[in-house]
Amino acid sequence: MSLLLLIEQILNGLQFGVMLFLTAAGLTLVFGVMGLINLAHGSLFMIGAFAAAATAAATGSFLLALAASLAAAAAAGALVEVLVIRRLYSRDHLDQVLATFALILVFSEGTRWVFGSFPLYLNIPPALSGPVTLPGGIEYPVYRLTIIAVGLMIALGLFLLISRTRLGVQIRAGESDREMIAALGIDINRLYTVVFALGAALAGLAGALVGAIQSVQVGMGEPVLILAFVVIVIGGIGSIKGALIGSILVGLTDTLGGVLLPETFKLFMDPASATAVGSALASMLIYILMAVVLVVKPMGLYGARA
Amino acid sequence: MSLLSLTNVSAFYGASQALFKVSLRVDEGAVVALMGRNGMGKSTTIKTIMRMLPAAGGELLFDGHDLRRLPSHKAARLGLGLVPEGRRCFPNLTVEENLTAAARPGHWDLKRVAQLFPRLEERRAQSAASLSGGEQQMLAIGRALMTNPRLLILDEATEGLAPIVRQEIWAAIATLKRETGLALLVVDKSLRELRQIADEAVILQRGETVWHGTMGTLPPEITDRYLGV
Amino acid sequence: MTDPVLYVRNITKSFGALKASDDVSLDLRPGEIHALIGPNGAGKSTLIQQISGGLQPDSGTVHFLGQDVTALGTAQRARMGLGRTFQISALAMEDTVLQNAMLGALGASGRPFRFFRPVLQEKALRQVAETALDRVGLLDHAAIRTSDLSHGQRRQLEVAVALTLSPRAFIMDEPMAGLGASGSRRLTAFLDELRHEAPILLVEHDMDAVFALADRISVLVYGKVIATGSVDEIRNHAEVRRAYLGEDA
Amino acid sequence: MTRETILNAALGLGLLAFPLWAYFADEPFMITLATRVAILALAGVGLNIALGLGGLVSLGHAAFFGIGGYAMGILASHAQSYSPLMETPFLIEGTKSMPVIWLTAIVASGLAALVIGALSLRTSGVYFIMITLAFGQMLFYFAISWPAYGGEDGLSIYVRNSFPGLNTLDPIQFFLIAYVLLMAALRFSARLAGSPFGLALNAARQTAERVETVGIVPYRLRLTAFVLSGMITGLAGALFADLNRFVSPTMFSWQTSGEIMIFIILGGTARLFGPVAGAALFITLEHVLGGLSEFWHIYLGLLLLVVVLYARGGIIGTLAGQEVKHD
Amino acid sequence: MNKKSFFLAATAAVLSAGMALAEPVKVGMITTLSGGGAGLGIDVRDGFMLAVKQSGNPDIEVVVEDDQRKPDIAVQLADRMIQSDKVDILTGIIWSNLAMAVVPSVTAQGKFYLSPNAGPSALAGKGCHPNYFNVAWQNDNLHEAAGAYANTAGYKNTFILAPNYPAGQDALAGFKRFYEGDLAGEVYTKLGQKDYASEIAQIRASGADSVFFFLPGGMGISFLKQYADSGVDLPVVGPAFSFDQGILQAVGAAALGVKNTSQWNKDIDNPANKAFVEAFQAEYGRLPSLYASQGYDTANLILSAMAKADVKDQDAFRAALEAAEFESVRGDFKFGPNHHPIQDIYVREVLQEGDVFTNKILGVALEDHADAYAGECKM
Repeated sequence: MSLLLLIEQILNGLQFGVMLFLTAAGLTLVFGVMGLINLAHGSLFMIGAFAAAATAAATGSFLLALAASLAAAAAAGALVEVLVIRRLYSRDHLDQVLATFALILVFSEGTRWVFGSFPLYLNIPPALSGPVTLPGGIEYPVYRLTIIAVGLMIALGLFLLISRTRLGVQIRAGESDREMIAALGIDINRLYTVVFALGAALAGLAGALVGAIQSVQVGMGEPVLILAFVVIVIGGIGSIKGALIGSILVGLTDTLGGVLLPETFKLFMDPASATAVGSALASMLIYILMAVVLVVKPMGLYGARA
Repeated sequence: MSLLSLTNVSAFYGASQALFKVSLRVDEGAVVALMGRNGMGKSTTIKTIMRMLPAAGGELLFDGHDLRRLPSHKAARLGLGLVPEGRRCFPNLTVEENLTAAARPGHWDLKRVAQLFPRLEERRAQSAASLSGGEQQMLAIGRALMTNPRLLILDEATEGLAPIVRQEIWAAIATLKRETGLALLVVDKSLRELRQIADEAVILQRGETVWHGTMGTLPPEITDRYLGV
Repeated sequence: MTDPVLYVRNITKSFGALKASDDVSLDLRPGEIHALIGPNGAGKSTLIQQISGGLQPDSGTVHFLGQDVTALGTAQRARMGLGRTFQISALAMEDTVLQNAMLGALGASGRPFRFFRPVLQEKALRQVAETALDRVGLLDHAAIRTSDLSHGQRRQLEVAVALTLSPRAFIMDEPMAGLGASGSRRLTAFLDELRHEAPILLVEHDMDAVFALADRISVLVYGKVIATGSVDEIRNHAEVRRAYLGEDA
Repeated sequence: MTRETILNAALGLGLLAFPLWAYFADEPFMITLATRVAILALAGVGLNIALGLGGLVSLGHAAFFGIGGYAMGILASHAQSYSPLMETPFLIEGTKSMPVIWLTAIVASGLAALVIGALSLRTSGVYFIMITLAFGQMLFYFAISWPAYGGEDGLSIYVRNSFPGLNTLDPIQFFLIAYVLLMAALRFSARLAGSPFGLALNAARQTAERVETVGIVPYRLRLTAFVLSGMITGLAGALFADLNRFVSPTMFSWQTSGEIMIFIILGGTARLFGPVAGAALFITLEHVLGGLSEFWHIYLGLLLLVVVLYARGGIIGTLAGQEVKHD
Repeated sequence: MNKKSFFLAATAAVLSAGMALAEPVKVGMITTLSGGGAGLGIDVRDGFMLAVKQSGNPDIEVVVEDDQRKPDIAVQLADRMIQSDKVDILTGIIWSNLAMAVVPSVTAQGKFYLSPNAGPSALAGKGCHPNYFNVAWQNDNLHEAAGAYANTAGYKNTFILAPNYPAGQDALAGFKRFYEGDLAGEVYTKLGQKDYASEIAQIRASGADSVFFFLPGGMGISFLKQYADSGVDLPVVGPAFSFDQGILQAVGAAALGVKNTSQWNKDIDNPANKAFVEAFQAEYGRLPSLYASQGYDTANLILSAMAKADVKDQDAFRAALEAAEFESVRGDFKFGPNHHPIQDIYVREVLQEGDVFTNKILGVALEDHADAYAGECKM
């Protein structure tokens, strides 16, 4: 394989990782701050994509579509937090798993009820479509570069929000000692709703961004959800930094594994079975990565607590 | 009217009763010492006041408001500032972040806290986890002051500190009393220091108020019986 | 003088910058109650953890029954005969009092991997458990769910579970904490007897109990043992008084 | 007798009476439905040993369910095509005999549980949930892309496997096999909870520190529980494959793990008959709601929410009171 | 149990002599109506029900149930329909893996199964059965046609990709069976994969002159969008699945100009098809899809057999099905010896008509094409 192709694949892995980060960031925030396992996080991703597709169809504006994805997912997140999630913080993980699993059913079929059973159309805006030639002669889609940039900007923004703003300070304080932050006069319930809505909005935005280059359809959230869980567990639950590094690790492993493993097997097998075995192994690779990370570091790479 | 008044307050940890009949009053601008040996209910009393633990019975009033009906953050916003036992600084936050996390506008701001504890100013960008015990204690006090409370509650603020650091903390508490007229509820074991600073004392024994009165009238036999080695 | 049952030599343990144990040496001799006192945060719990096996010291050794047990885990030390009670009751709250005591007996029997025979029908285990409950005065409560016990009764059950192990040494972490006056008195009397079965390393805040029971007292401040001696020696030790009352007296 | 004992008896008898009624009323499908309940409940009984008794929240039990299913599928497909499974170093033939298949399923899933458990139990809490999920997903993707046994298409076994002396093609006889195995597993599970091992495991869930200080290593207790749990779920997998005469990678999917867990929570975590009550309710809902609307998942979701939020302790907890049985 | 049964009113005018003899026929339709793949099942159902409605035949009753795309649910529903609803014929399954789970047990229980979509090779070859009929295609057919078309188009170095599962492996095998050029690359993707950046990079680097892919459902949408955006402008060929009516609107302009193979299109010029396309639009307010046409043909096949024989007389009914004397919307339609279609397979091109993306036929890729497995079928 040529060096250029390898670099392009690394870019692809990076882009995939950045996308994962957007979904995983909200999940790890909710997980870290509130100790909640939210299986319905993938549904918020789907809601973002559907809101964007519907808005783009109605207005033709991609920017409005992105805004709609943020708003719809944040609103859905806040609503669900107040109605359901709030009652689950004090419960054990089992109850949380069941309740948020139930929410997946409601969200998925509710979306199908509203939007029908056929995939929706959402495409890249003309300004961002097509490839651009990078130094070294790599042709790379502008939109994917944009995703990498937007994703890294959001990562930076999130990092600044968490590290520099008062809200971020309160979130981190609540993470380490929620009783104490309440005793200092902070309304922890409101803080939690805000955090949940923020996480939902990020997932919704990820859904819209991804929806433009993938299919917008019911059930699109679940595979992403599982990947996001893999990411935050590898990174260490509650750590934004861990989520970023975990995302990029998973993105690179998945992309490069899918390319390199079959190639490697071709060295000592016939091409057809090398492709089959290599791809089979590649599809298991990120789970193997996660298991290895956890066996070596039971709290993930940057995890502080279970 | 008292700023804070507890009348026959009882409280439970799960099924076991920790407070039986605790009564105490703190008037505007007064310094009250809450004393007793370990495990007698001092910290439990503080937790009950701060709504971190539900009160099972009795009356709990702050500035005329019934605290029993309020969640913790609303109680705090009435003007209760807590310096908890074990300090409980947010270890993952810097000194400045600890101070600003829950700050409310008023007399106390970063500048005034820095005047009170110059050492915090030197360490404002350091993480709280890296501070020494004494510095963490100063931070916990500064953090509570930043909420601009009407009553500051200090729970074991000198516990486990080196003598010289204790002196610093006591000096700061004395400054608070002298210069701001802030009401204080102080839990501590150090009788000598309390004698110098407190106006009144309340002594707890197994979850009950067994003695209260002005500090000057606290007789030695009481201190030996309830507090001494 | 006979050899100590348990001793630690030069134990050091740091958490970051904090030295929780600073070159601590301590021994427990046959038949004695050795009290360990000190202000909150002095490093008592950390020391206890290192003795019972929950924490590994950074340096120094722990010896039990003449053997270096520093590298052994909690379960191995327990099987050798180190009985321990916890500061905050660590009991199976959903289970009955008897089941908790049976757990100790089961551990002592060394055969927990049996899957069919109802454990409550095992006469030998049951007898060990009931004897221990009887000794702490809880036999009447054997069928009660542990979460329904009062705080004081839970403390008694803690001691009973330790008894089922027929230990060669006890480590008791604040057994009096939260007990009422009469409870304290009863437990004090009980421990006074118990020392003849196995020596007790007693961590306690209740000074009445400590002074009534201890043959020797060690005072821990900032992870260091600042004094070891008899009750009177400690009572009049200037540094100890300062640490406790903050008085110069 | 406690209320829970009465309720358990009613559930056990009801699960037997319903298909018998269906048999006389000539409603063979109702028998199939009851068989499904019995088998899925069996999978739940397996998971409940790890989850209820041991406090090990495994979101990867589909791994064992699937291994059981493939044990059946692989053995039966080789028997069907008269091609041996393996010729060197020694000959292994396929088989259509249920007892042999069950034994294989139990052993294979037990071994898998030993490996997965040994690695997963190094973690705890949420990390444990996720690492078990990861192992389940590994097997899922492996099964999908492993061409030898059908990949995603799965394996069809045209005729149900045989049990000496019975006609397994007769729905009621096959139901009885599943029912007897379920009752045996419940009996085993009840005995286990009262055994020395059960006492120690149960205590390790509540206070691991205490268990260690009486000289028992919690890790070994948990690993043993995880293996036993995997074995029973594996057996259920073999039966489930036989019920459908078909096995596919869906048996390995995380949704399968989730559903088995839902049976338990719905019925009441750590309740002996919880999985039975949960599986029965879930299958009934699926059957009844499925006919009402194309969007019946919404109703199912809302109903599950109500159960979690308002009926704590599941069905058995709600009907029999919060007290967990001790005997 | 019959909540979703459709009882159709009798209209005396259409009663033929044959029907008067026949007993009512009960059809069980198991198809995917919820979750991600629901669009396909809904189309099959709608096409099927349209034909039933048009026939006005009171003797056909249809029970429809949702399999949720889960094999075990499908098996359970099949058991229920046979055991409780006592259906005579089953149909409706979309996915090969569900068909593999259901069909053998249905035929083993002496019922007819008519596949309106899935056609796994195992059921066409060794696993064929007298009571199993496939009204759509054998899975390889459209891929074979794509291979044949690639030759016609003069492609010499094609890059091929499909998901790593049996239907994907069959697809690549089917393509290669007819394709005569070289392969620039052969890639198996993960099932359910949504990001194809890596594969597209490989395509770009491979020096291929064309691309063949089989990526059903959302995978195809994702691939096409990303491919169109990548700047790789090699010609693309694929089976109809990623370019059909239901999915095309979601792909949008990215699919324009793509050649795809299909046994049906809405512009096939015969009266039955014209009537079908018009009636479907009138009834449901959307253009019919490939799947709808297959559902429609399946129903008409059953209706044609009902007119000739009693379903309880299995041999007669089977012979009536084999004869396939109905007006297929694809024109000529007949069954081969293994009960799979022998039919023309066309090449279509995606184009835009007003706001709507759709296909038009370019020509025939394979004429009277049968599948490769018929020889293995012994019945």
